[in-house]
Amino acid sequence: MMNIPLSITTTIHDWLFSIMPEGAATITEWVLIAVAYLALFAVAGLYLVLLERKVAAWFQFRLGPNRVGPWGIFQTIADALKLVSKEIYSNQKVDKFLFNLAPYFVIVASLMAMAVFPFSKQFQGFDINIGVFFLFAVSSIGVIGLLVGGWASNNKYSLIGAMRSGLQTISYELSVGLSILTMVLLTGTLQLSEIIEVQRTGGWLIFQGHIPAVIAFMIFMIAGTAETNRAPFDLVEAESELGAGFHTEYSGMQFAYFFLAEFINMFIIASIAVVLFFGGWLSPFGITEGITWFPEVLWFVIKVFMIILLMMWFRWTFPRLRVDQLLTLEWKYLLPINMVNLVLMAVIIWLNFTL
Amino acid sequence: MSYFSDIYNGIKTLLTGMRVTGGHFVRIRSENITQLYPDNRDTLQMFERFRGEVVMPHDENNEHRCTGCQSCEIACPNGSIEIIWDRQVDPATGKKKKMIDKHIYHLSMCTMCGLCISACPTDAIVWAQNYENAVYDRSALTKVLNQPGSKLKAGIEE
Amino acid sequence: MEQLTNNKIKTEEYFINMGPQHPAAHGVLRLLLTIDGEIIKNVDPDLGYIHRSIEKMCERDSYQQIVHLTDRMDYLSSHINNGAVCLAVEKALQLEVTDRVKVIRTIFDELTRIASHLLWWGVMGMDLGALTTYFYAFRDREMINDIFEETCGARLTMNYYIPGGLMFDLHPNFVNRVKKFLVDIKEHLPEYDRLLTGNVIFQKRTKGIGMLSKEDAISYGVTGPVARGSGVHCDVRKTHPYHAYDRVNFEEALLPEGDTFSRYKVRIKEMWESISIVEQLIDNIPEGDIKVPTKAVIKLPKGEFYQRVETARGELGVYINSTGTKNPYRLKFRSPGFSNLSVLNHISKGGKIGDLVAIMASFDFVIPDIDR
Amino acid sequence: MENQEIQKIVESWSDKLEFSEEGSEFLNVTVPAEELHEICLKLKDTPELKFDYLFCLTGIDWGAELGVIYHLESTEYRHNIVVKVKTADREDPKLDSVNDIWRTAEFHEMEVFDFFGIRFNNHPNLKRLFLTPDWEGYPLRKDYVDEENMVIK
Repeated sequence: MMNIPLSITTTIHDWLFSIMPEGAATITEWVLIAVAYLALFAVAGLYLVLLERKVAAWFQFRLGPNRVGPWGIFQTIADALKLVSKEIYSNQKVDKFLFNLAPYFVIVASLMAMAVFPFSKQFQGFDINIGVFFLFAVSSIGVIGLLVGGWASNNKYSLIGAMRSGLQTISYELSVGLSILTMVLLTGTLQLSEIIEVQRTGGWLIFQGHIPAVIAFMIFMIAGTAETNRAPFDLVEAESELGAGFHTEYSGMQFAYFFLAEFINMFIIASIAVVLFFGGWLSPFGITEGITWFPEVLWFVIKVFMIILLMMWFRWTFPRLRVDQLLTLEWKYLLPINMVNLVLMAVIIWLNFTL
Repeated sequence: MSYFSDIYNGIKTLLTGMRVTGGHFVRIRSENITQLYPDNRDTLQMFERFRGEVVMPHDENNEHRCTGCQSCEIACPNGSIEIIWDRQVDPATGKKKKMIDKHIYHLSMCTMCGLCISACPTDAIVWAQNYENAVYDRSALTKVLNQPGSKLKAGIEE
Repeated sequence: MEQLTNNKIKTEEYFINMGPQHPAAHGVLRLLLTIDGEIIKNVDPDLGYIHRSIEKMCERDSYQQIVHLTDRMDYLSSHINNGAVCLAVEKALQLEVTDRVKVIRTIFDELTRIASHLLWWGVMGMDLGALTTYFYAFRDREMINDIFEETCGARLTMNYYIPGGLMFDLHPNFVNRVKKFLVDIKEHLPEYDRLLTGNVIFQKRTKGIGMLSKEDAISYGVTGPVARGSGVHCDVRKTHPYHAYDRVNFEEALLPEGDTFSRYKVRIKEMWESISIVEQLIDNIPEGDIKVPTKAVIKLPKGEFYQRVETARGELGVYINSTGTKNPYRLKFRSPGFSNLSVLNHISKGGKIGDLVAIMASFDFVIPDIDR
Repeated sequence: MENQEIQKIVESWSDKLEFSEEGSEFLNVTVPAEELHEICLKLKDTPELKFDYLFCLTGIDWGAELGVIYHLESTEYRHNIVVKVKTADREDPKLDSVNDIWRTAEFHEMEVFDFFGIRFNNHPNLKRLFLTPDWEGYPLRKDYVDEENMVIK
């Protein structure tokens, strides 16, 4: 018996090819997939915002949104509707073209990364053999959007925010890259589906690689939080210093794009962590291995939410770093440790000490 | 060596902080302090001394205790009390005496300092615990405290 | 070196307006910053966005009415401000208030100080990016506000002290509520320490930032926890005791470092000292009258009267110049925030924007107090 | 140090000083405007006095003349003195700034300038601190009238 999502897609696939010529059907299918992904991520983004607000409230003795719908579950949808209906306003002296371009850069970069995720064995948009590489490359395009937006806003606060974001992303890209590299050393492949296959037999990579893998995970979480510009690394926005940073001048849906992109980026980072360290859609100890009807995507989502919860926990606990401390942390601590860790991992694999 | 102890101590303090917030996160059901305000209107009880607005209590015969001495008007720092008074013939004694016509209170100018109430020699005005003072029109905040047709309670002036 | 100085890249200093609408300005403080990249070159405060000419209004008001204006200055220590005017008037009239009044005033002053410091603690965390602290602090501050509301009827602008005593007596629940609060706060403060004080990021952000030397602190007229963080012995409660401070045991929180972190520690320590003062007094509030009768129209004798009190932010001075009428001829409030603000430029030069925010948080500005 | 001892020390510096303790808890000394800076410097630098803390600087309008009152304290000995200075010129009052002696005076003098219009010589940044730069008149002077904004009771 096939997985339920897959059987639906197969049905649609067959139906499309039966009523259209081959070329048109393929294009229609692409469009359908794109629309499905877009819808999925709009909803995921919105509900991540809601989750963030709920979690923040629970850390702070509050209830969080509870007015729109039961337990406030429609709150962010209402917010999104409000933002859509708002006027897109900009001040007179902005660089119109770049100003309008920036949000799309950010959101497109986030959405592109989504394409390669293996949500389950069958549910993967695009399984290329350099998957990790692609993810990593695409997710760092977003920063161009921030830089452009901050520059085009013609606001000094935005500019400071944009410059900070550039500096932050360039620095922390290294750590993210190196910690991913450490894990790739263990798997021997860049293809995401294969990385998960490796874990099916040998256990999750964080257990396989034990000490260096745990260190790599910690570094990945720190650097990943910095990549997404979230507290304690939210210098880009730093509301007590810069007002709202690079998106000070944005309003309406353009602002919403920046906002959603932040949450989707968080989803991306969490997904990479799940694929690289926690076995992707594999169930823990293979408990649902034999149950064919069980949607494996659920395991993936649960794991991703756990990681996201961890990132939210960081955000609502720690103060923000200062700009020079941010760089000190990267260049004096994370990077050297990462290098040593990489060598350590290589030695462990060489001596066959993996579990 | 201090490099590694820095890392160790840093991570330790961060985890301590996370334990504090995490502890409250899991105990949210018993610890939350949110008041669901418009929903709990019926049960929400202000403290008896809460300074909501100045009112003039009237008894069942529509009688108040204000003699029109204007102590409150003088005591008020913002001019939020205006008393319009008149000399009228008191039906009981047949003498002319000071009676209030209107005791006007501008809630919009009131700073809730309570000087008028402590200045009042006959306890004619008191605090009410009404806390929902928002209105759509500013003129609604100008109130006449004595009810129409009300008169002074007998025996207050002595 | 020659090449480095002659290279083509030119950097330029630029101005940014921090405020009057800025999240870290705690109100409507406007700072004109001259910045080179992220480095602050000059800070020029521009005030008056919430100036209400309280000193001019005092010249037309009676002495009872002046008290309620002081609520609107430093609204976080309104009891203490009220006390300053009342004490000045009582000093001029040579009026001795009863022991009960003195003790009650001391308890209220200290509760106000705890409430103010709690709010500061929350805001300090928030300015540095740890948003959760704000809600933790407000949970406890709410308890103090309830105590105040039950007795005084107000939560922020109290107007509870009047020249000659208190407006009304304590509420019967007061003592129990305070005791319950003391139990709670003693549980919560160590938790706050674990959450923020020990945090490595917080320490990196505050240690060695905004150094203020003892000499500068005195010369700039800095008072309160800011000066005590630089080791200046300036607690008015110790140097010129008023209310019942001469009969309680407490330690003046003094730390010599002079950086943002030591100012932070001073305030935390002050909260503990305030708790201990309240504990010493709460069980033995003497019986007695709550006010000494004064005339309905208070006329001060001719002369000049000066009263200093220690608010949560520092030394508040009330200077009354009376010509013997029912209004003061000239009344000046020496507000702690105003003098503390004058040192901001001196100590934040050379720091980054993030440092300026941390320094401002550690100064605990209340803008209506600066502007009056 | 007792007020008499302080008075004895200060008296020896100039013969134009007037002392008074009437109606005040502090020792008051009225200083002629031209000697203000010199006397203040001596008050701070004399080792027995050491008035290093200017805790209040008040501008005042005495009707005929404008003046400034300096409340000084020594953080070491905890004794106080009040220095008063007057200027009869209401059109263009000028006094010496003491901001080089006590740095806190810089802001307080700006405030006095803003409300009383007293200009301080050698002040680094004399500007209208609270009011807008184009504000007319000096509001805390007794002869200031503003029919729109002032409510006289």
